[in-house]
Amino acid sequence: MNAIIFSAVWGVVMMFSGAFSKNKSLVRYLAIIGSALLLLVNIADLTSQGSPFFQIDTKNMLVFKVFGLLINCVAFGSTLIYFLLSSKDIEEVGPNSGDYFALIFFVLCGVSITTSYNNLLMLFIGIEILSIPLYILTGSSKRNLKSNEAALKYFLMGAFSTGIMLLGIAFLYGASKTGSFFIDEIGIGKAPASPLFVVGLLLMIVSLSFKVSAAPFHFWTPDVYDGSPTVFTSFMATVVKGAAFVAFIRLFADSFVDAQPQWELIIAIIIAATLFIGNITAVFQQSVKRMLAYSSIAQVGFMLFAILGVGAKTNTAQEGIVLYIAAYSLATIGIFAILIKLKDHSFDGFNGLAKQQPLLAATNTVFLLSLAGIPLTAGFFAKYYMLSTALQTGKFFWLVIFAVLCAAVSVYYYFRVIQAMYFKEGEPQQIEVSTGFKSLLVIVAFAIVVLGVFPQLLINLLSSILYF
Amino acid sequence: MIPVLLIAIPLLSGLVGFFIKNGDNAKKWSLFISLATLAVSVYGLTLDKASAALHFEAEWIPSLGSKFSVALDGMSQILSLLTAISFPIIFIATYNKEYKTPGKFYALMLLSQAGLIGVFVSVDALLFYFFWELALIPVYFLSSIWGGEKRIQATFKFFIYTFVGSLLMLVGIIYLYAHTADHSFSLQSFYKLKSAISGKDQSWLFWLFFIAFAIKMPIFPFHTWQPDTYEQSPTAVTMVLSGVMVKMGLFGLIRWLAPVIPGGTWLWGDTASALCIIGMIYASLSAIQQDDLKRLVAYSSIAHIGLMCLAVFATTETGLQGVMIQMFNHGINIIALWIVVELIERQLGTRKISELGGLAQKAPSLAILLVIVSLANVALPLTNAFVGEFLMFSGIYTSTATTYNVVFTVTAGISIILSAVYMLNMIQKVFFGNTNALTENAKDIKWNEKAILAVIVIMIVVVGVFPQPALELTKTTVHAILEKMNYK
Amino acid sequence: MSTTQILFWSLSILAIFSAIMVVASKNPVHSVLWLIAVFFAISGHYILLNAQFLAIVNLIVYAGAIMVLFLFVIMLMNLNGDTEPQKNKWLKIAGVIAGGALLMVFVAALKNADLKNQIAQVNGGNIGLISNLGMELFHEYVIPFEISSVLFLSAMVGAVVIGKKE
Amino acid sequence: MPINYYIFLSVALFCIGVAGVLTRRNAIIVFMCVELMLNAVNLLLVAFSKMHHLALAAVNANAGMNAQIFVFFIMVVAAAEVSVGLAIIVMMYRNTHSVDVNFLNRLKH
Amino acid sequence: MSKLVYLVPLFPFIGFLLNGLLRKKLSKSLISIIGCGTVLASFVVSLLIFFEVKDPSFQTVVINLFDFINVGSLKIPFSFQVDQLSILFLLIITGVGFLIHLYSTSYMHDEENQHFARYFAYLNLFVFSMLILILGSNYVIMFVGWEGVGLCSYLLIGYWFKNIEYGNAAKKAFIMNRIGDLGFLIAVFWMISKFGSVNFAEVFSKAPTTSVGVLTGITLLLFVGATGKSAQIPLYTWLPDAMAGPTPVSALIHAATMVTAGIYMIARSNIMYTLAPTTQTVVAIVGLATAIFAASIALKQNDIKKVLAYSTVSQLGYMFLGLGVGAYTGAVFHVMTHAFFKALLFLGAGSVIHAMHEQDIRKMGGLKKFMPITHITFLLACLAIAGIPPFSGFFSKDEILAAAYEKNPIYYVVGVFTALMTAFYMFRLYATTFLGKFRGTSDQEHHLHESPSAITIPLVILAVLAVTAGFLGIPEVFAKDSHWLQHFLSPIFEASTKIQEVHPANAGMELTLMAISVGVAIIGVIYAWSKFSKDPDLQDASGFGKVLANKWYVDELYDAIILKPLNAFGKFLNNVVEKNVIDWMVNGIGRAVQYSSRQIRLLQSGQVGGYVLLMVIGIVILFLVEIFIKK
Repeated sequence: MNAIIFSAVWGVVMMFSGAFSKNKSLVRYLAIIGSALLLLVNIADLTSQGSPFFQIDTKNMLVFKVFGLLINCVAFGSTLIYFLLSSKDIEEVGPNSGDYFALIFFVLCGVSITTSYNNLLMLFIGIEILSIPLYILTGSSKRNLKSNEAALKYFLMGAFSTGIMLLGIAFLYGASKTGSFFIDEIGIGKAPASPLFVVGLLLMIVSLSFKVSAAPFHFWTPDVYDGSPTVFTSFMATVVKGAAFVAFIRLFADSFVDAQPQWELIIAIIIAATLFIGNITAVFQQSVKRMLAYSSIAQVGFMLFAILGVGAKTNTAQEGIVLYIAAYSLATIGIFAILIKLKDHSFDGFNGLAKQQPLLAATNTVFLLSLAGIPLTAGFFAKYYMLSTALQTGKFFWLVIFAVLCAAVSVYYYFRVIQAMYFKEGEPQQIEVSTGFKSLLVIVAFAIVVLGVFPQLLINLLSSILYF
Repeated sequence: MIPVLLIAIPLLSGLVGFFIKNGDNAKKWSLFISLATLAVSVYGLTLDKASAALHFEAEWIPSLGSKFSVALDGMSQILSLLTAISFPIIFIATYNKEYKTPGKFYALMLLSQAGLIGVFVSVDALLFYFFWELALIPVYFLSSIWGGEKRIQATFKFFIYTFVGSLLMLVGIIYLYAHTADHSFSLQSFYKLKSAISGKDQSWLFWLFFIAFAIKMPIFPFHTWQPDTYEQSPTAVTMVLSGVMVKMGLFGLIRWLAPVIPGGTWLWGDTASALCIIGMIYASLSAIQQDDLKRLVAYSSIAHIGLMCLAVFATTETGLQGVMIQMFNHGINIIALWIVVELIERQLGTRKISELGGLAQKAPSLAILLVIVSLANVALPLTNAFVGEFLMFSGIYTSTATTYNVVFTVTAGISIILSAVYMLNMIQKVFFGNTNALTENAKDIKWNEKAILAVIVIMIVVVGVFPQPALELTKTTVHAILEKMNYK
Repeated sequence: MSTTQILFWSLSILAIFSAIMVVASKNPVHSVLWLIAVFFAISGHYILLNAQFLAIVNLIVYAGAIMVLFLFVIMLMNLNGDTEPQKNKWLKIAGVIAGGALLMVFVAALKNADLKNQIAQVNGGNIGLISNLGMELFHEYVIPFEISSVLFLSAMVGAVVIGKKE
Repeated sequence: MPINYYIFLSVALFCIGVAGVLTRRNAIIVFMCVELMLNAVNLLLVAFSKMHHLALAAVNANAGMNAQIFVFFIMVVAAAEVSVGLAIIVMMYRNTHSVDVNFLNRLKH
Repeated sequence: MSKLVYLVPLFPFIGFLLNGLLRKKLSKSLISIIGCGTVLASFVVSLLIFFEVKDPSFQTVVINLFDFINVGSLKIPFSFQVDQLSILFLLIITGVGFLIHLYSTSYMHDEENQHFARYFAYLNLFVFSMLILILGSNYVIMFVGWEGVGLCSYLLIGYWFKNIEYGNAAKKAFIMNRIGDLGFLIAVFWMISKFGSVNFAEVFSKAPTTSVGVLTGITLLLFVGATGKSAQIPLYTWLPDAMAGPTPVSALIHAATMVTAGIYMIARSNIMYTLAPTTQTVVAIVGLATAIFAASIALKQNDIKKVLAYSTVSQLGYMFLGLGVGAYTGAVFHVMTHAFFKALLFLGAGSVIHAMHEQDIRKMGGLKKFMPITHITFLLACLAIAGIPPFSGFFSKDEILAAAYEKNPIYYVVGVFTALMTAFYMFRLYATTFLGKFRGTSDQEHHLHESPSAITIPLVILAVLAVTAGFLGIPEVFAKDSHWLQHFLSPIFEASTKIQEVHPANAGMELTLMAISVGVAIIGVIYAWSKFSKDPDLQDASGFGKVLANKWYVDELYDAIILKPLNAFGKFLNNVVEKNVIDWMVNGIGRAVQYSSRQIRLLQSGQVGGYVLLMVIGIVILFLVEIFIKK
């Protein structure tokens, strides 16, 4: 609860700071402080175990379990790093930097709701709070037609998917025995599923797939990621996606786990389609930004394995998804931070970067390797967990093989960037980066490597908290 | 502690190496480090097999049941010795070559050495997988940065190829892990699995692993990355690739596939063997056609590796012993061949056989050393390769694991003849005959090159005449593996 | 056929017809008007279901506020004529077919539902009355109610960010 | 009324909305069709609410009320969405003098 | 003394190392001393051992040097075996080898210093390998020497490496040998799997209890090895080409020693052959066929060394005939006599070549007066090979022919016909070279002279041996128990003779046969003498002669049916299969990914309507899956 309240309040603070202070860096520092505080209060929530600062009877609408709070930590931590790396670039999007920060904090509020909802109503509101500021952020570069286009597309399709989600919720409600929206009551247990339930389930899958951009409901992603100001793409592709994913997995783990036979094939098909489309389409992209959009789709394909694994006795699915989101977010934020600094967002823009900015190139390489799931990076363990989860179900072996083949394809496009940086000669670009920026990148890269070599550090943390 | 040192010395000093700007210092540093590693490795040989210093285990990822667990048994010792010997040889042989950003070059070389040794000593599947990739990535960068004209495509093909393989292997490893009784990645737990896995599962598990290893070795038809990569990589890297790295595939086959999934191995042994044999003949015939020295050696390597793989599937003691010793021999011999190729290319700027000729007049020492190395390559008696090939063939012939043992021996034997054809062709066209405009001004090799080749030649002959110590070294390993392979 | 049934059917037909007209009208203004008709029909259904509060809110919020906003925007943009360029005919047909297919699969999925004895109570029950709903809303649903404020805040900020002249 | 009727009515309205989204190019109309979909859902929810109320009233006098509250929230959210949506549409109109959803077509492939 | 047998190969090996490593530092005389001295030392040691072995009470001695390969139950020691057979070969090799070394010091004197050293190093290495082959007490050590001599043969044929043709000849020799070696190796593997051992003692003791089928297989495979090394059909073509090497090399390797390795090996394994009659028949027929075939080719050759080469092939065929009919002693006997007279012939030819710098006999003639010693020794050798009594060839050849008659009279008839041809072509060679008028250039005539003593001394010694060696095996017909060699070798062939008693023909029959063969040989000699001594036919051969002159076009045949198709197949693999199939498929996956990438991204049409449409279709499909496919 701390996080929800704090983020909403801080959003208002940012709103006013933007309105009253002409000093842009003040706003920026406020935002950074805010995100740091947000992380702190969330950790306080996490460690205090049920005795948050604010004693509010949520009427069971929100339940703060460690899993959700952990994801919050990941999200807020990512946001902090994101602010540290890219907050200057946020300012440059438009004149209303305070508002942008405010919107981001509102999004974070939505994030904390989607990670702890216990009622479909809260899921709905959480997702909306998550989405509506994003429509704005997508369109925040007002003179930029691409940004306009992205915002419009995002908005229309988002609204459409909201409709689908609501229909799904309605059917689930209709199917529930007690007429309830609480997620522990809408499940049908092991009972045979009624058609109403099945329809509701499918519609929920569709709409949540849309939110996490799983194929074939991913179409908005490339365009929106591409059209948005790059700095917001970074945020959307990481924090928001992670939150949406958590909403997805929580719903399935808490409500539908017993009905797994009803949906596992559907999820498997979605995974296959997502992996296929995400990876294959990324191959031909000329713009790194757009490639990353497709790659984020591909990554979702892997994350979805966690959903398949919710039925397994062990908690690898949850453990894995935290690790995955952390690894993925760190790497993606890092890459975007570097990408923003480049004028040219095509692959050629990276040519010869290793000569000019060896440090940027090296850290970028670590990020890319992590995304590709190469061992010694956190990304490897992320993927490892997902594969492991899927294999533990004992089914869908074909899907696992397919996934690793797709992972091999992913190497193709990630390594194109590495090739450009290291093996090709390029025009020297004027890239100005501060030492702070560099050192932060190094820290992030180092964290990825450390997690890749000693995942136990994080796993210990996870397991000590998750299985209290 | 020895295995840890073997990994840690090159790993840490490799990381240090990134910061050495001066090329000469980098060279000296890496040469020193590689010699230190060699010393440790040799020291390990002198220890008793049961010695505690040869084993090390530490917690790594307890929640996954994975430990940092490394050990040196006979096979690991012989292969880590090969790795430890190869690197100083490579560094000395290419000492006169200048690289751009040498610090990084040598640092990456040392990293790949660490990865290779790690592969050979780890007895934990996850750790094994880690080192498997750690060995690959530096090599990818080495080849792509310092390689030939078409390096980017060629090495990328190589990378993707091997990456696909290793991912498939990863799936297999996870699957096995999920079925272990104690949820552990340790080799011992894997060994206990065989009855827990149904025949059907063993069947496809076999292919998951085998494809990974087959790509690395490489086995027909997964070999097409190899000639291109060898051709495009800087020769020092090619030496690593062909001398040591291909052994990773064989090693994996012997340690992680055959004894762990004996049912699958038994079921598909004949099919895999057939692939090996096709590959041997195929590669030998292709080698005859090559005009580029590097490609010729590359194809010859495919043929030789095919034989080793074939011998593994024979499941006989002689065969497996042959493979053990031959892994070492092949590494030494092929590195020597590469050194010769490198010397020729550096001096004359070409690797085209058709452009060379008459070098024996200008570089008699080189010619003599090359002839000896080539003879080892065609497994002439009293060279090291003869021992290996003799044992392997004998093992294949006496194999009871297959009913086609005679057919296998005879068809594989044809490659012995063909190997003589292409090696002699090469010797003749490059060294004999009259000089031409290009080779007119060739000079004989420098003392360090001569010395290093001489060292190799001495190793070739010594192992060829006194193979018994090496065979003793791997004896217990071979017994243990055979016992697990013949599970019935 | 009881009065309820007659009402139900006529309201349903009105709703569907108006809905089709929303989609089919060339003139955006007509679409808006037809949509308002749909809302009225739906409000009628609400009343039939004795959900009086929602019926009124539907009319006030939707038909009253939101639709006026739409109309306002349309007028502002001067789109009241038939300004929509001809969309690709095939795409249109595909759209209709896809919509129909969606309906078909819904029906297919639901047709086996054993809902014979599941009756929606009409003309009775007082859960839809404002007093009861109010109690519930500010009792059980106070959290979402409060949190909706964040939604509105962000929508407001958003509208400002988007709408503000630079 | 049997709940089936309401289900099919709502689904039909929903699908008409979907068809509208698919066939129209005017962004505002598209958006209106989305609103139509939402209303179909609202109707369904209310119907279900009354269904559950009838079935469970004996146990819980307030059974089914939650769905009506839900509908209320949907309206609230829809209102917020409309404000943002229309703002975006207006912004686009200001830049391109068009509300055709296909007019802006730079982001593709 | 026999314990010191390891010294025998050790000396030449030391010589090899010294000459090889110090080739730039040593003077020619020092090189000669090292080269010859080491072989002489070996000869002396062999001789000492011989006197020990000669003792009737001598038992076979096996000296274990060290464990070569010891894997599981397979134990292969590096060990030497001293017995009658091996010591006989030791003497021949070191003895003839020493003479040829001596000869070489003069013959090769014009070479550059380091190449001179290289030559002697190779020659010493050859002697070393040959000694290993002979001494090895198991098939693997034998194989070590077996391949070693092949290697030396390769090195020496290609000694003048600037000449590509020579290089090709060397390569051909090595590869042909390798083909045979594969057969040998497989036989060894078969032995390992059947007997669990490759030691002679164990193999031979287990052989009688083994099925005939297995023995037939093993012996046939061993024989394949022998056809490669001893130049029998179908692997004989390398030997004539091997004449590219220096002539002393031809004498040593390609006439006297290495090519007889096959004979040695079969003689060594006699028990297995005796137990496998099918193989024996095959050996006999192949030997006979080779004998007559090679002889027919020799009729029309004009290169002095080529004639001798084909004659060698033909004589080797004789030896195999002997082995095939169970006359092991005869075969070994012929090896010995052949070593003497064929080495002599080659050295004589070398002497001629040394003087003439020419190898075509059509450009020689009348050398008798210029080179008397060469002439006389050459004539003696010709008489010996032609089988004129009492020269050595007569005895050994006759022993084989007699045994062949016992086995099958047809063998005898063909053998005698071959003898006729042998006599004819040898005297054609002799007459064309030494008789008549000199046909060379005046410049050549001017320089003609008898060779120096380093060349003539070996000639004379060998001539003495060629003339007298036959008396080591005087047939029973002439004197009871006079066949010393048979007596000496009897322990080796004891087991075989027990099984396959060679029935001595009755004395009258045997004398008749001898008379026939001698008569035929004399006819051949006289006919050749009369035809070529005055006015030899110098025209290029035509008609059938042309076929013979072109060696029955066998090389061309091999080229057409083996080499060309193999090469074409290799090209096909390399250019078509590799590029257009495998690589195409691998790259095809990449291309398919790229292609589908290009196609699939078109789904991303950029139009919201399209996206929603696809989403709806997706929903519909998922529903259909859920409704119809699941369950």
